[in-house]
Amino acid sequence: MSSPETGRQLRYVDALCEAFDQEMERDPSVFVFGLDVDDHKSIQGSTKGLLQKFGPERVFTTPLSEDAMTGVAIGAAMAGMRPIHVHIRMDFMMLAMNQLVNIAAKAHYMWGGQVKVPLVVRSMIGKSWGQGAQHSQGLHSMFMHVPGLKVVAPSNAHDAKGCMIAAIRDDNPVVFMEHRLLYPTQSEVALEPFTVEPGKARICTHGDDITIVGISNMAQEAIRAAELLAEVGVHAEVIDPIWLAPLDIETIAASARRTRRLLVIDNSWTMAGASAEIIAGVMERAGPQPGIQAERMGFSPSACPTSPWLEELFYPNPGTIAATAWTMVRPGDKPWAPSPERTKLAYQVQFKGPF
Amino acid sequence: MSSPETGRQLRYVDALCEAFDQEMERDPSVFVFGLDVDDHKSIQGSTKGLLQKFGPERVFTTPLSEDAMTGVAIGAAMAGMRPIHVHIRMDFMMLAMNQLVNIAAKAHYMWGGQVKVPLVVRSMIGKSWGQGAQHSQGLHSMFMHVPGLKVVAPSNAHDAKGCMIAAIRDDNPVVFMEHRLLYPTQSEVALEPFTVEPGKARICTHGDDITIVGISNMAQEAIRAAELLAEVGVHAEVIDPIWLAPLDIETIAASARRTRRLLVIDNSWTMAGASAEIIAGVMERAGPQPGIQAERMGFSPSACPTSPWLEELFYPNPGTIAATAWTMVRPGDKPWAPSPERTKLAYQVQFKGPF
Amino acid sequence: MPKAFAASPADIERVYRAIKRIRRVEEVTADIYPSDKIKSPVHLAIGQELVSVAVCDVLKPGDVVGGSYRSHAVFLAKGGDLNAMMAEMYGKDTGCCRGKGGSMHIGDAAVGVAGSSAVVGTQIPMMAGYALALKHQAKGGVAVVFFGDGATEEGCFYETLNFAALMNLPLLFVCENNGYAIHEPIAKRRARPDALCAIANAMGVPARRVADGNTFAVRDAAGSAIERIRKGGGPEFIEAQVYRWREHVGPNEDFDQDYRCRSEAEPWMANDEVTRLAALIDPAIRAAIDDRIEAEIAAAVTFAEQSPPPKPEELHTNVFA
Amino acid sequence: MPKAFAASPADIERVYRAIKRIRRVEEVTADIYPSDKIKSPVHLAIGQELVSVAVCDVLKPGDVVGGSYRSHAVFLAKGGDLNAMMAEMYGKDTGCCRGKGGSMHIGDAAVGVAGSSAVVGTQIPMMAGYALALKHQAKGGVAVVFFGDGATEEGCFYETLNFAALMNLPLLFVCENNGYAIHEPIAKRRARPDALCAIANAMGVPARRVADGNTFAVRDAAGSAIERIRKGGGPEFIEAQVYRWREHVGPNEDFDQDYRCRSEAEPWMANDEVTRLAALIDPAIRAAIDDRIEAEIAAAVTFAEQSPPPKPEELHTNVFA
Ligand SMILES: Cc1ncc(C[n+]2csc(CCOP(=O)(O)OP(=O)(O)O)c2C)c(N)n1
Ligand SMILES: Cc1ncc(C[n+]2csc(CCOP(=O)(O)OP(=O)(O)O)c2C)c(N)n1
Ligand SMILES: [Mg+2]
Ligand SMILES: [Mg+2]
Repeated sequence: MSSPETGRQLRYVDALCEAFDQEMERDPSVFVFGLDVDDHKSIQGSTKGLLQKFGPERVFTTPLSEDAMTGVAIGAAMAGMRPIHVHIRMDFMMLAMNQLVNIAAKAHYMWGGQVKVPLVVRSMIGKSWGQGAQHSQGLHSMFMHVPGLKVVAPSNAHDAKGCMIAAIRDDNPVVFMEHRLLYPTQSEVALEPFTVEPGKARICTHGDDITIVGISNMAQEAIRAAELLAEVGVHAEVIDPIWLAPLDIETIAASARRTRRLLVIDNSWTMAGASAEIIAGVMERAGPQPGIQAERMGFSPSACPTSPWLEELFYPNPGTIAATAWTMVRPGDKPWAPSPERTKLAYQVQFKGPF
Repeated sequence: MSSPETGRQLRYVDALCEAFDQEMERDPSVFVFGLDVDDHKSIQGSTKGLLQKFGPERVFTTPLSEDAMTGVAIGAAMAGMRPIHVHIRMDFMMLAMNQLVNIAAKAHYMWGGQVKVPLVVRSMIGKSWGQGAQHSQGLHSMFMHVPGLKVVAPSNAHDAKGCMIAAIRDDNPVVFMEHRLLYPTQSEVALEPFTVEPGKARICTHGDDITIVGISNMAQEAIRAAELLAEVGVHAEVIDPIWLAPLDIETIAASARRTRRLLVIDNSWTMAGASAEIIAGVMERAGPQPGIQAERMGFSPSACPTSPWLEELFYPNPGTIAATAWTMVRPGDKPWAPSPERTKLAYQVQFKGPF
Repeated sequence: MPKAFAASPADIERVYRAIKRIRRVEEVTADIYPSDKIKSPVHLAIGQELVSVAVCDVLKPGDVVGGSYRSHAVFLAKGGDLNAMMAEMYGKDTGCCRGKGGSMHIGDAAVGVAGSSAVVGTQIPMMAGYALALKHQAKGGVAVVFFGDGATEEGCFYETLNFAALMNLPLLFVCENNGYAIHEPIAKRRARPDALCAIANAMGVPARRVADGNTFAVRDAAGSAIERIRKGGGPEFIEAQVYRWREHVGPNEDFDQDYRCRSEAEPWMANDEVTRLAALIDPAIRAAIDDRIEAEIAAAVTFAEQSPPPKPEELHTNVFA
Repeated sequence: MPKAFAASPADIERVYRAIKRIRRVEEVTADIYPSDKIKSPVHLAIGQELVSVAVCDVLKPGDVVGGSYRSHAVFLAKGGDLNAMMAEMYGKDTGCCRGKGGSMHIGDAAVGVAGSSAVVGTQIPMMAGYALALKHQAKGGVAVVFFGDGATEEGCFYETLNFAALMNLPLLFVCENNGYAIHEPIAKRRARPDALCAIANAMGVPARRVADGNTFAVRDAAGSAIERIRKGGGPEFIEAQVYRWREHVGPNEDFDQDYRCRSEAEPWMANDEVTRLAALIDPAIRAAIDDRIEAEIAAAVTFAEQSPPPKPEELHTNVFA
């Protein structure tokens, strides 16, 4: 993770928690609420200690009422507070759509700039261990679609902290998308508060053969794929957009213009999704020349099955990403895929209860 | 409208109503419900006479409870009925997202094929006369994104009837998107029941210079733009996808491969939307050659303002579409736009109360 | 007959002035409407003004109110700027939302009118959010949310009742029950149309119904509720029975339509609070009040008509703060 | 002490068998769980089995039930196929959802078990939809929806109560109130934790609470409710107080965690219906019942273990019907 660091390693989950802690300390208008934020599991540890430190006025659970609680968050934000509303799964945000799309996104505009909605909505994408159709969705593209919402999906601990602080300080509603499998991953994270601001993508690996964009957890999978590809002489430029709205399409377009190959890996379905946006955005900017080859990978176009044999096939992984990139770079050659053993080594530790 | 016709002209709104009438006659498991379907305004006339003919058991209003009513529709569909659930504005479907995304789309899959959800969800896109931020949205791309849902947006009376009959007979949940401004528009519509099936786009005008795809009402605006363009010697191939999911991307890709220019006009925002999908889908299929230039137009990236001076600028119109297409086709020439008077003639009659 | 409430002449004059002013704004709006100068759907409050006036009469400047697309009365009663409201309906740059909101989305943050919302029920949890903030601020501020009978059928209504009670929020729920959601009578939408107060009570929000359309009865109920709320007593609920005189949206009467008949309206019109209160005021004083109202409204119309439209670049401002 | 209900020895044996069978399925599931052969989150019904059994005991085959992610008990009580349920937890092709749903999404349409759903509350309106269809079919069929106390906080719960009452639907609401949503006690989530029945009543759905965890008390309440519903009396609501013995999700106890203590559970464990009913049955008969249960479960485990996984192409089937 390219950033001025202290050498301190922190887990993604702890980086989030540190961001809350520091921002709540700094600004008394920040509060954290949502189902189960104050129980002993504290959202997998991401809100750990906050109740003890800041008290139940600023850290509290709610009834199971996502729709109204979103409205409450919006109203409180308009009234000058800075709520962080937590959903343990992104799937449950479907209950919050009316308030987010019809009020939060539009409040500043339709009320002529009279009010602001400095709101952070946290949610987690679940994966593996039979989480299934209703506990695994990455629904960020729905939010990207709606002007007035910002969307961010940090893929590492450093960005988790920096993006969270930026999101909390932002005067607009920010949909903050976490990934359950990233929680235990570590990276260098500065102790002092810092921000990773909207609108700047990160080039994670440099390469001239192909541009691979990975969203959320897929940024990590893409980096692993790039390692596999490097072993066979293919050099991929992996880009993590970090913020999806606003999206730094220029950085991606510049890379794709150079490599002339663009592979976008989303942590969701491809249809009318973030990966479509990235390809369309690059094509609009690049024009018909130099002739860029574009492809997308993402969830299989189905609900997420629970059976591990099917679930395995549902997601892109370093092996399938590398194989796809290979064929794009060497269309004349015979297809290649990393050996299963080698691929396995590149895999992420899979999640297995507690759920 | 290319189809075997009788010469009978029918308005879009009446074509919809005829579809309900004929299908309810044919199949006693079809019923229509939703806010205000049974009042004297009968959803702008689209459900007119149904109550009288089929009785309150099959045509009934509901409490203002979009979330639960969607669940009711889904359950009834699983139990073997064929509900048509009506929302007078697409914006209000945000209240139905949880049931549609988390249950309707996934039921057949996650319950291993045990149940089907033959459900039609009707909604209307509003436009003009200060409908504003919360009564004007086209949110189809959110539904396109989710496997298991079908999405259709007919742009003329013929397709309205044919798509509605196809949707009612479909064993899957279909999000049926109407446009308020299309209601009074007429086209040839056969009296006998017929279907316009999923997965086949329509080429509305033929041309070699540019492919223009228009979604929902924008198909009509694109046809008007093509007329304006023809007057200055630019020949546009206008394509109406009709069904957005499944999407007939092949027809669009074939056209774009030939014209080498692709302009997609959506009745919504472009970001991570249907227009992005169409460009990405074409680019994936066409490959880096022949080098296709792609652009999108859609709602301005803001909420919809109510002031007519701003609202006018919010939407693409035949004039702005034609001007954009001109620049794509003749990048070397100086920009051109149809004269305001000429453009005005090409305009759709704008809606003005009753609301 | 409504029972008499203790109201001083000053009270009566103030309340009359507020109701009459709203009535006249609505009537003038309806008169202008056919000219197409107002390019916005209008949901008039005629017949229902008394509720906003009665409730806002017991509020303080630091209190905050919020309502639905039918919020002209709430806006004006809480002190919203009339010029800015009229200009908003005209879509002008001087409108309270700079022409971006129209009649359905008026608001005036400076005087505690939160923006109103056209998706039924959405303002209910939003105002609970304001109440939560007011509670944190601990300065005795109260939030009031106005909504129709139809809005009580949305899930968020119940969810908010529970949350408000659980958190002891300084929030007054005010249901303006006009018996209709668009053209659908409440009996077609509710198993127990008369049970709104019972529901609120069961959810833990003390509830009271005012059935007779008397401004001072509503004011009494609101006054004592607000007093308890301000002292930390937690949320309360008032159901005020009213009648909508005009069509759901638009300037006209609609008794010739298929869904209700004039005879239903007549008792309400006969007991019209504008007329009743007017009769309680010295004619000379009343005439002075009325004159001032007319002048104010005429000035607002002129202001709206003469204001410039928004500049094109306004399309892109205020998307993000 | 629970009061005694009129129950024949046959009733007691049948009900005992059903409860014991579910208890043992859950216990065996918990035993297998550490082996990682079950690759699915499991929300066990241990301690709560009696409600499903009592209610399903008064249902007919044409009736339909639906529940949450915690539906093993409902599934088995209504006659769902045990082999298919076990195979589903193993992610096998022979699972009731062909390995696509897992423990949280079991269903068996053939015997009237609608698919269960893991988004809290979603099954409530869905089952009202089944009830609507049953009403149209007019064959006296009844739908029953099972849900937890937490689900009553979702807006769709109230919306469905109103709709069911308004439409006079043949729907029985069964709330299994175990006092917790995950680790949050109801007192942190509801202003009036004891008012669920009052709310249902206010919404127009007659409600009854069974607080003592007695299977036959629940069965009595359900029996008379179902009888009235079948005759067209409209929806009813039963709140059954129960206690969850294991952790919210997973195979273990969790009294060592921070949110509840064993002493709270002890009265419930002391009054365990499995033990209580067992004592009412002739030991030899009971032993025979128990043996059959063990054999059946062992066979189901073997079935699950030996079943093939889904073929890769199954990933793409059933997306569309
Ligand atoms: C969520 C939602 N559903 C439907 C509508 C359409 N609609 C607009 S006003 C209205 C009736 C609301 O009735 P009520 O709350 O009683 O308010 P009133 O108009 O009587 O003041 C409906 C159904 C909407 N705006 N929002
Ligand atoms: C809409 C939604 N919000 C949150 C969750 C997370 N969640 C899963 S189970 C649960 C608790 C539900 O409690 P209750 O309804 O009482 O059922 P119980 O587990 O006690 O049987 C929660 C909050 C969810 N699955 N769905
Ligand atoms: Mg009303
Ligand atoms: Mg519970």
